[in-house]
Amino acid sequence: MGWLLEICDITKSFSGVPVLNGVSLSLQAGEIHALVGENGAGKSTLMKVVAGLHQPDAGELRLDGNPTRFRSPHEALLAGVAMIHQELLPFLDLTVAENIFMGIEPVSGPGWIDRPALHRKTVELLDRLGLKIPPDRRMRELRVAEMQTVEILKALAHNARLIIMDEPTSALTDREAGALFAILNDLRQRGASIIYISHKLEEVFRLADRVTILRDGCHVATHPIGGITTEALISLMVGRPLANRPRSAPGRAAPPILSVRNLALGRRFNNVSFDLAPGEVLGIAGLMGAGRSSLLSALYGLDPADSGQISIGGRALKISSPRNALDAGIGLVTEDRKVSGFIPLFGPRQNMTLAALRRWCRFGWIDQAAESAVADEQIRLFGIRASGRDQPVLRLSGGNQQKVVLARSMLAGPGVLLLDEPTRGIDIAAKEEVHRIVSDLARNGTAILLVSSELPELLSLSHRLLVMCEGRITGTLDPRTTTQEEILTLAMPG
Amino acid sequence: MSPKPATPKSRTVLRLLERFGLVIVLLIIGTALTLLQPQFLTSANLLNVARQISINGILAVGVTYVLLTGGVDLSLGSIVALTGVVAATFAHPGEWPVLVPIALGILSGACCGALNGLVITRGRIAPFIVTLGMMTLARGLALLLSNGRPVSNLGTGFLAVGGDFLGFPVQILILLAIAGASRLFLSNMRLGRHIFAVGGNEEASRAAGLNVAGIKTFAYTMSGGLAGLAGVMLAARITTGQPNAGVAYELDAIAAAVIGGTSLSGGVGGIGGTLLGALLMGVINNGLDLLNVSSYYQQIIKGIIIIGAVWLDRRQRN
Amino acid sequence: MSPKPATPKSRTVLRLLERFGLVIVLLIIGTALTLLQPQFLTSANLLNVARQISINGILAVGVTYVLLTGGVDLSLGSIVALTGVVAATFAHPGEWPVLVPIALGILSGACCGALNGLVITRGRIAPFIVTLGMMTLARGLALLLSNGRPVSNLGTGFLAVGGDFLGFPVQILILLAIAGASRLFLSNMRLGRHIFAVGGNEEASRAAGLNVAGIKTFAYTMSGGLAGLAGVMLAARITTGQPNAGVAYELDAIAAAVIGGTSLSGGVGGIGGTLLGALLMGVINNGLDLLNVSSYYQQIIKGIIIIGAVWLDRRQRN
Amino acid sequence: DRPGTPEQPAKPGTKPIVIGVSLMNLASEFIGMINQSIEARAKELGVQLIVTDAQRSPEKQVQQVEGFIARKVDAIILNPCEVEASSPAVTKALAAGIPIINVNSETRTAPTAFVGSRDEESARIAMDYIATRLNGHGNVLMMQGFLGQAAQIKRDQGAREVLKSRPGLKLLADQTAEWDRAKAISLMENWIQAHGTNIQAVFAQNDEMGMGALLALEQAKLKEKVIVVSVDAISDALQAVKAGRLDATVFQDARGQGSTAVDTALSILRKQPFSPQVFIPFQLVTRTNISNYTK
Ligand SMILES: Nc1ncnc2c1ncn2[C@@H]1O[C@H](COP(=O)(O)OP(=O)(O)OP(=O)(O)O)[C@@H](O)[C@H]1O
Ligand SMILES: Nc1ncnc2c1ncn2[C@@H]1O[C@H](COP(=O)(O)OP(=O)(O)OP(=O)(O)O)[C@@H](O)[C@H]1O
Ligand SMILES: [Mg+2]
Ligand SMILES: [Mg+2]
Repeated sequence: MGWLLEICDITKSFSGVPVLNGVSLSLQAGEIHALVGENGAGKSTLMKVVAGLHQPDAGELRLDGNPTRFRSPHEALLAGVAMIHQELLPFLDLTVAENIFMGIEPVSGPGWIDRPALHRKTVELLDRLGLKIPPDRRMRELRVAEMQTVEILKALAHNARLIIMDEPTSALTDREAGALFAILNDLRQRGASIIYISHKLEEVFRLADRVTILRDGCHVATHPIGGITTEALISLMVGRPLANRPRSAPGRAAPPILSVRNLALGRRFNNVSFDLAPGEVLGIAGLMGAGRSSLLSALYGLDPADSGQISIGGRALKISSPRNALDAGIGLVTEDRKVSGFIPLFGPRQNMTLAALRRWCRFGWIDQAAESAVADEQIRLFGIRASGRDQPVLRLSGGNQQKVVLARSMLAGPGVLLLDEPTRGIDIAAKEEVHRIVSDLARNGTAILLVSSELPELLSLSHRLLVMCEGRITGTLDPRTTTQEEILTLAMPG
Repeated sequence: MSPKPATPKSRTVLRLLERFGLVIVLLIIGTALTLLQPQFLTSANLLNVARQISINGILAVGVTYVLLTGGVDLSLGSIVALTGVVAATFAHPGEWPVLVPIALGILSGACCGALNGLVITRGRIAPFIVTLGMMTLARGLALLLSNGRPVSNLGTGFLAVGGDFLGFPVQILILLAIAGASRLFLSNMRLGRHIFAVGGNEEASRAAGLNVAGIKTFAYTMSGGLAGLAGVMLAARITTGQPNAGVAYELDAIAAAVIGGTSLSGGVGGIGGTLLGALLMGVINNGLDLLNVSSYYQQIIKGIIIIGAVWLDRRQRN
Repeated sequence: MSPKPATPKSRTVLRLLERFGLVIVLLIIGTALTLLQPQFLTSANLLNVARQISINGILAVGVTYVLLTGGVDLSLGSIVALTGVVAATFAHPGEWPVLVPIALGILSGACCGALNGLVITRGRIAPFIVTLGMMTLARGLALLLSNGRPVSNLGTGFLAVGGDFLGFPVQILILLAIAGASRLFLSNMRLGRHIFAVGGNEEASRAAGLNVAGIKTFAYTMSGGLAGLAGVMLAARITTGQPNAGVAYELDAIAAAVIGGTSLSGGVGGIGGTLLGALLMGVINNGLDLLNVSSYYQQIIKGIIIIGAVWLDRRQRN
Repeated sequence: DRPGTPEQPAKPGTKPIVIGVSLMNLASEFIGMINQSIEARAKELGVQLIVTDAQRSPEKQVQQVEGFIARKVDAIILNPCEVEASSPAVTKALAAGIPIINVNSETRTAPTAFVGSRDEESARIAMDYIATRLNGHGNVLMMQGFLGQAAQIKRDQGAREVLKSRPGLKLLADQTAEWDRAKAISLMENWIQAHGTNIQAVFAQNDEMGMGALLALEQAKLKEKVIVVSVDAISDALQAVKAGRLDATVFQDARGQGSTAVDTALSILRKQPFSPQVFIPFQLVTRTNISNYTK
């Protein structure tokens, strides 16, 4: 049987730095093909070449055996190739329906948008994923996870033969991800092909027919999913087997450093109370929209709470801006790195030192040498793949961007660290690295509040686990003894 | 935003306020003016205000297209002068049918706009620079074509554009027609929505397969074409094609759009707000003249009122 | 971009070109001018050019601060007029020590700028509107303070600002000092770094604990203060405080910055480029005068050259 | 229904006369002087004024006159921005039956009365002075006002008439400095580079530019060799003539124009005889007669 898509010997470099070295890959019709590799391996770049966003320096694409070259995403879409990008690309001030059908709006008469049809088709699509987002809500009012589902619907709306999904579930909880997988299976049944990029290996094993591994811009191997184990996959990605991380030690009994009482903000969360001790990792589980992100940004002063008390080390504080929080020793890694995480044109160096720049200054004058030394050390510590400490973070791969943001929060040296989906989009080796860093920080006395949609991560890192549902804390669990079922029962509304 | 949920009714009122904050501001200013000088609320004066805002209104509608894509157009004032001269050259009595100068005026404006758009998109040069260049260039052309002198002696058919029709100034009718059509276009046509998309997120537009360069060029062409129309209207109103007309008109036009809620970074705004913005500026000008405020103080007060109005509006929307 | 990696040496040259594309453009234009009119390359003429760009240069450096934060300042020209009038009022011979008018001029400019910044950040109003309001307001104040008349009869100490020092025009020395200090400040001081951060991503800057409102206000204050300095320099150069001076100077200043690579959307650019931009504009003006190009054509050519220069520059950087 | 205010000498019970004034540009010193004399004369005569500033925009000027018509003023004094473009203002006022007096400059449509001077004449006087000083032979530079404005066009016209009749005078270059002193300095600096010692005289179409040319020439130490003449007789220029720096300026009687305009308006309203065209002549001001113009 013929190939739907053949990627032959693609080479691509950015300003002289090679990113892809003769990568080849073939795809059958009706197959889900997983693409895995470390952060910066070149997965997104390869897929952008396929989708017409980048032009390859050398090599060719064959669609149905015919050499093709997409000069723009438009041409790719016309040929039935759609891509969901790793970085969300929402039109924030347009409605959900307009976002989904951008460029392919149903029209009646010349160019006149058929609003009823648009609404109907959007509802149909939303129903397929079991979502209840109003089609005429503006994207700006959605949360990151909802935006990500809208991105997925965009690709579905194009009825594409080949859908490329670049980490579509990085912000989704298991429930939404489950609904997505059902759709993907359905699409496969109907003969569509899917290239699926993910750092969540269990998804890969659950979903894919075959898997291709990229490392340093080179094709390493392609295997049928039945012919490879998780460990083998990891060592192909990383180039070495991963050491097993010891389970974190339980938190010490110490007076709480952070105490929260009856905190409330509008309809986002209310009556939230908990204590956090130095050296403790407190996990928060919940479904999409449970109010976890809102809680963290309130604690950090980005979106201050309406009522309730926050005290640090026994002293009540009013936190109305991130500056207050930082001065009180609270740090935050935000959920949406592109919007509120980094300065796109700053390099890793300038981004990492931004929150605590004072430390490398004398009389307001930056000690560039000291700053660079710190930056290089962090780049090494986090294994950030960048052409230098001043390469604009915008041009780093998604996972490396996340590491930069993490490094910045750590450099501010907070006593309380709030982490909102800290391992979103980072590869398995780096994830292990982040987990190690979190444990180390806790061991050294930092109090950590961890929000994550990955239950295994929460279960293995936390000393205590809160569950939130519809803005309220519905339970406190011991991660060593609890089960996923117990957590889900508390997290489900009703 | 209060934590306690508002009753449905008061929420409707709040939403109206939010959408039409500027209407409230206008009503406040209007009431104050009427109390201070009853002359303000006469039909003759209100018609005056309408007449006075029509040219700025047309320019503001045009520049709204460009602002929505995230661009800017500084060449409007010079295009007004150039197209006025072009139109006037063909509007001498008995030479050409009246539609010829009107069409040529609009067309030459659209050409300038299209050129702006092409250079911006092909050359990847900041709209500020390109339209600033066009500002100088079009002014030079206007002077060259007219040899630096006003082009006068225009036919009555052409001058009718500046006159009345059934007791209504023609200019207002033109403004209303253009604004109405633009509103429908921007909110209901595909191309209209794509303009918002490009301004909202250019990268995403490209990824969604939109022809970003084409859409931008279209917006600049509209802006230039409407400036051409404004040039024709101005020439008819001042009965001459004046090569030095329209200086700094672009600032007023952009101000009207921005006061009306259109964002300079693109993707947000619309024609309704732009019209309200133009109206607000017209009312302030008219009111200060009516109140006989001396020229120097007028400028000071005008600056403060405009900032204050926008502040009130944004506060209301919160 | 060629796929084969360049040799280290040619890469260095390429990088220089990339960073200094405008230098090449300047060299091309300079060579062309020298061939057409050898007078261009005399030290007397080059000093002229330097003198002529100094005021625009100072304004452009000031507005670069604001542009880097992602804002814009339209009030510069009016602030130049206002501060010129203020300084001139205190610069009559024998009344005050010469530092008084200079300090008052700079201070009043800084106040206008600070007011801009406060209203923009506290009121959350678009910089375009606020500085447009300040443009009208400051102009009105300038006219009011001077009663619409130039303030003349200035002391020789004050006029020395417009003169020479050891054969070098004082204005150029001021420009170089200001530009040098600003360059160091922006690239080496914490606050300078923060200005880039705020313009690069305001939300992320807030999340990193920066005092965004304070940083922006600082930028507007710098811009206003430097406009005040420019006002003082202009008053000294034209030997009078003119309430109607400086019209549209802001456009030239912004143009210089943008030609020099500073982005209107913030976070990108710098003083070096801004100076080159101002120099390019000065050279074009000077060259066209030297070549005796007639007024109408000057405008047309100027528009084309500016667009062309930016296009060449951007192409070289690719 | 306007209550008469006590200080007005008008007979009790009668409405005071209201005159609408639309000025071309109050930011200009010269127009400011006209305005002051209008206001002073109106106060003497107990006339109410509504003063508006068109800020150089003929469109605004038409709007202001429309406003006056809507407010039913008794008479209008118009200081037109443009010959042609401000004409609709005159037409509209006449159509509404309101007398309109043009002050300082003309419009194509004839108003009820005109008080002012002919701009061409000022340039002619200035150029004639240059010709005389140079004995009819030499190189002249001309600084133009804002291109396309009535005053620029007419002063250009007047200057060129003289140049045509004096073939010995050669126009080396002409260029706009937009009425602006700073622009004039830069332009003169560039001209000095281009033409050097070939320059014998500079005619600037207003005093601001004349002062600019003067400053640049003085800085280049060339003033001794070049004659500079300009128009308007603003106070800076008069001072410069007095000090022997500026060779000559051309005086236009702002005060005479303003007060005569008010007088004419009252004559019309009182149905007294008036002259429909009052020309107030320009006068050349040099060092010899400067004492007549400075107090
Ligand atoms: N536009 C660009 N300019 C310069 N370098 C780039 C650009 N885009 C990507 N790169 C570089 O190419 C390399 C591969 O990036 P890519 O985004 O393809 O990685 P990835 O495999 O998708 O990683 P991740 O899992 O983190 O998303 C990275 O080192 C990145 O810095
Ligand atoms: N800016 C906002 N204005 C009003 N309501 C909001 C806003 N942001 C979030 N909400 C609402 O608050 C609730 C909690 O949202 P939040 O983003 O905190 O959830 P979450 O648990 O972090 O979800 P996720 O796992 O997707 O991050 C949701 O019902 C959401 O609709
Ligand atoms: Mg990627
Ligand atoms: Mg969240």
